[in-house]
Amino acid sequence: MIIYKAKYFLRETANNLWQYKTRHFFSLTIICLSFLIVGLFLAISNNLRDRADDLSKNLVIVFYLQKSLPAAEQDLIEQQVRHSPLVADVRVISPAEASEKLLQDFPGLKDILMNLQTNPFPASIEATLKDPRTPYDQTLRFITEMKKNAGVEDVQFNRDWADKIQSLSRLAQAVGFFLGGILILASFIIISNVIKLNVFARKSEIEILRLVGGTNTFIRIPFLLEGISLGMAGSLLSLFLLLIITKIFPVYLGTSLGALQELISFRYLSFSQVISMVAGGGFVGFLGSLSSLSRFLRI
Amino acid sequence: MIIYKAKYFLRETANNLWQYKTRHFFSLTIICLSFLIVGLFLAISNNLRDRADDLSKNLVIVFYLQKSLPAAEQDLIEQQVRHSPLVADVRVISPAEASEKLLQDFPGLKDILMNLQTNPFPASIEATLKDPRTPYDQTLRFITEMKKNAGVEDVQFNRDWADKIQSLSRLAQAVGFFLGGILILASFIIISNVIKLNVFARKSEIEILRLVGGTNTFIRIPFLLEGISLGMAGSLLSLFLLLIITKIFPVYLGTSLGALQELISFRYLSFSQVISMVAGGGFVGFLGSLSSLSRFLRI
Amino acid sequence: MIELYHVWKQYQKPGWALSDVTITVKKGEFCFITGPSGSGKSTLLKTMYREVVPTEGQIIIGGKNILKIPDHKIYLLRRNMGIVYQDFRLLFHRRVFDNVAVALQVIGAPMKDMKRKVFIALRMVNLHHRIWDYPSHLSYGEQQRLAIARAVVNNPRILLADEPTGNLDPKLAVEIIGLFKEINKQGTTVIICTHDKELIRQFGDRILFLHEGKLLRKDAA
Amino acid sequence: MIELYHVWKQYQKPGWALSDVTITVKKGEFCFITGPSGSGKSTLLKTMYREVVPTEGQIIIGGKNILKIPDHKIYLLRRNMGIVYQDFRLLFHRRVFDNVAVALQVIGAPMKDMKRKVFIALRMVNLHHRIWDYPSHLSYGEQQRLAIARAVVNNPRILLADEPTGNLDPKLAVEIIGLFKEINKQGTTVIICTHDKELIRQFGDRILFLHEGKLLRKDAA
Ligand SMILES: Nc1ncnc2c1ncn2[C@@H]1O[C@H](COP(=O)(O)OP(=O)(O)OP(=O)(O)O)[C@@H](O)[C@H]1O
Ligand SMILES: Nc1ncnc2c1ncn2[C@@H]1O[C@H](COP(=O)(O)OP(=O)(O)OP(=O)(O)O)[C@@H](O)[C@H]1O
Ligand SMILES: [Mg+2]
Ligand SMILES: [Mg+2]
Repeated sequence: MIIYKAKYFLRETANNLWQYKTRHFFSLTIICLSFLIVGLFLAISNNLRDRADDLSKNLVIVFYLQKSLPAAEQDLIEQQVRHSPLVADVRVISPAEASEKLLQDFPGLKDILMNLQTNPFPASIEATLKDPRTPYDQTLRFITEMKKNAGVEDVQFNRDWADKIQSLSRLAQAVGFFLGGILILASFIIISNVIKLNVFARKSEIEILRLVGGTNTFIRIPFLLEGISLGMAGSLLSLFLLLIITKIFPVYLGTSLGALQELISFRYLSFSQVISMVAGGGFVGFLGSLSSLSRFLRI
Repeated sequence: MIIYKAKYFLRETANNLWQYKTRHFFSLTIICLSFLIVGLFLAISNNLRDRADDLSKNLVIVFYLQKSLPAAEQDLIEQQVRHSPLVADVRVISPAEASEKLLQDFPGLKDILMNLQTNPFPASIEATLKDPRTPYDQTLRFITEMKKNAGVEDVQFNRDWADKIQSLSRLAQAVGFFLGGILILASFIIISNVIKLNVFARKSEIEILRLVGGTNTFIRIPFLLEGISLGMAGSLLSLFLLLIITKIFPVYLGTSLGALQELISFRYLSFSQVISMVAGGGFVGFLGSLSSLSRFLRI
Repeated sequence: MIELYHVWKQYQKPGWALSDVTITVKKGEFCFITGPSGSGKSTLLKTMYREVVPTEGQIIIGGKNILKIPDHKIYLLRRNMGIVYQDFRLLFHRRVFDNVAVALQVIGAPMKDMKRKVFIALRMVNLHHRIWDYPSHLSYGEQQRLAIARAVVNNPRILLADEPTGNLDPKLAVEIIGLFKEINKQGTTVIICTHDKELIRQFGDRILFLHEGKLLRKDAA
Repeated sequence: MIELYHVWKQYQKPGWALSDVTITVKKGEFCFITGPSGSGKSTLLKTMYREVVPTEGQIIIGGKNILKIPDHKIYLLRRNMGIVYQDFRLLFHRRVFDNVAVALQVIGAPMKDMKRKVFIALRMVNLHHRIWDYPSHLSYGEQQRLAIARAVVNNPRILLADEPTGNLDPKLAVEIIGLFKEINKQGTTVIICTHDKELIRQFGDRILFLHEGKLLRKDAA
């Protein structure tokens, strides 16, 4: 008996889907679009986070040391920096390296520097922060403490950089939550409404089913299956489109982007993200049809 | 008779809109969302273009002059730069200014520069380009010609900057066209489908109207009015939401954004953009319902 | 007024819903069509207002071959007809008033005129007390009467009624056919499909008998 | 089997569709309800399968007060009933077969069993040759017969029929009521609403006469 019913439900769902194909096609388009945009932002935010991580590797505090500081004291300072819980990596830059770096940035200064008898640059220690999101006051406390050391003559910490990265990731998150939330909600509303429309269109049929003795569950299951298939089909389709876009979009924008190309390079979603998109689609579909059913078919 | 009919059509449209209020609410939500996203991108691209224009003001070519060049020759070069059709503005930077600027960027060099007897910096001429979108080869030709001048020792032109600005505006355009196109199309499909659904739901009514002698036009006009009102209401609503977002979003992100805040500062659309959004909504609605009518009610 | 020449109709192979039907109904005639269920009565009526296009044959109404009228001009034919459908075809989302008024709205009648005419038509079928109610709140027989009111509101030149008394009690049925007879006396051509032998016996000026799509007996008035 | 005690029903103020109706129909009875259009026949029938809940009164069917059954258990009541609706209530997007089979599907009958039963029911009303057609392709009388087939396919213990012969020719009408009589002989309780005096005269074991919602005459079998 259960097998006969299961068969009936599947046949019924397929019938429903086929009969209102125009409506389903249209809703599928919109659901797919919504999920596509969610997927796009997921991909963008993935890439932004990667980029932010890349950038955070350059987030450094530079401690300029006193000129002609004894090597022992220099080591001591280096050790102190290295042991701070905030610091991930430490690099010591000799005066020669510093001079070379300046020359790279300002080739025009070459003559001047060559003419000097001694290297005017101090040695410095570059400390890379572990976490770019470290609160600013913690960093500041660390810097103040280091400054107490007589060997440290000056400290440079580019706060702007840290702020920019932090706010970039916050922005990506905010936009993602905002748009994603709206669009998932939209998909939910769409599915709920499509099912509601189908229920409406089948109002007389449903009434007949009730009148010949159909249970509520019996009447509802095909609609639930319909919602779930819509949601899952929509998200699957959007994943497929996303795949195409991540392959084609960079090619379309081509080399003209130069430096920016790297910033918007699209990488595909991770496996777990793909899985949760599909499952999310099914779940949204399930909830959507459930919500429209509970209102229309009294429980 | 025409007045009676006009009254009838308006009543009929209002009836239709009211009767399927759930369906219309849902479609309105989606149309509004589509137009909202179009509006958002319009606003973003407005702001990006402003920003690009701002940045382009900094797009300069620097001509380093020979040290101790006679003032007359320096003037000659300045005039030559000033007369180029590519150049908008020219600024002469004296050696003293150059030294100051370097000190600002590298305070660590203070001691060194102070210890030097003479100012090691050459004078330079900064030429701001008129149009940041000037093709690179034109700029290059200009530079090559200037280099022939014996008084010009070196030329610096940051190509990256120009490229970045150009590609940024190109990116905004591409994204705008892409998303905007998709979403306007989506709105069109939605309206067309909603009207189709309404036509479907009123199939028996339409049949009855035909059977009692209604003309095609008579049957169609209420549906056309319905589509137009949907489209216009959707775009109007989205403009209102956009207004709220442009006021609230920056406050929400608040001061935490630092330098980036400026980059995403939202300005509202221009008056002509507002008008064309509303008109576009009405037009999309008209086309949407027309397309669904021609298929369902044979002409 | 209404002339059918060798009309054939096939919906699906095999079998013919109408086969070789030739009828002439003169202006002002009062005519019954009868026959068993599925014999083609409704189909015959439908060909007259071109809901159904015959497979073969010609139909001339008021001197015009209605099969030659282009689709977008068909409304001109129907504006001269009042039709009672076997399945009523009411606007279930409109009030009783609007259901009758719609026949006047399509020709752009002024509101005041409309109200008066609608009320008169509803009073004829004894439904005027339900004028602002919805059809779904009417009993089945009341719905049938509403369908009749819509058909007569516009003083049509031709009145076609498909089983207009199937859901009415015998007393009311006689009243309704009496009403049709009344309208007929004012010059309207009336054709009624019915199973009701009693009605045919009482009012039957002319009876057309259909059987499996064929016309069996032609009784002249 | 079916007991109604002081049943009142008001849809809209003023006026009562049913006023103080008390009936007892015993198991195996064959019973007609008649009365003019709008007198409450359909309403009375609807209270019996709880499509309409009476404003006042109690209804006991098979020993159970059906007004006390919770909404989600109502299907148990209806599975024992075969109902022919005045407006047929067919599934117009399903074939004739499915329209009959649906009454078996809801109880999860196996396919093979279903096919046999459906065919038998359709043959009873002489529609078996249209089994794979759609209801919209049927004449109005054929649709009515389809509605009858669905009502009887499940061997119901109670059969309620609202104007089941309104669109059938007299010969077929007699056949259908004969069929109901047949089913009745196998123990099914049958209640039929009709306007047809001829049928009542011919088959009327027991006649209930409604007028403006009130029961006028109670004829015992
Ligand atoms: N849903 C409803 N809402 C309001 N009034 C209703 C509703 N259904 C029926 N009525 C009214 O109740 C009265 C009885 O209706 P009912 O359908 O029971 O009559 P009936 O005897 O079946 O008539 P008929 O022979 O015309 O089918 C009628 O006056 C009808 O207009
Ligand atoms: N749309 C259709 N498609 C296919 N067959 C049809 C269609 N309409 C009617 N038929 C068939 O044509 C034949 C005649 O139908 P019609 O409706 O004219 O009969 P009728 O005389 O009006 O019957 P009734 O008294 O039952 O209303 C019937 O066998 C019917 O099944
Ligand atoms: Mg018929
Ligand atoms: Mg009734």
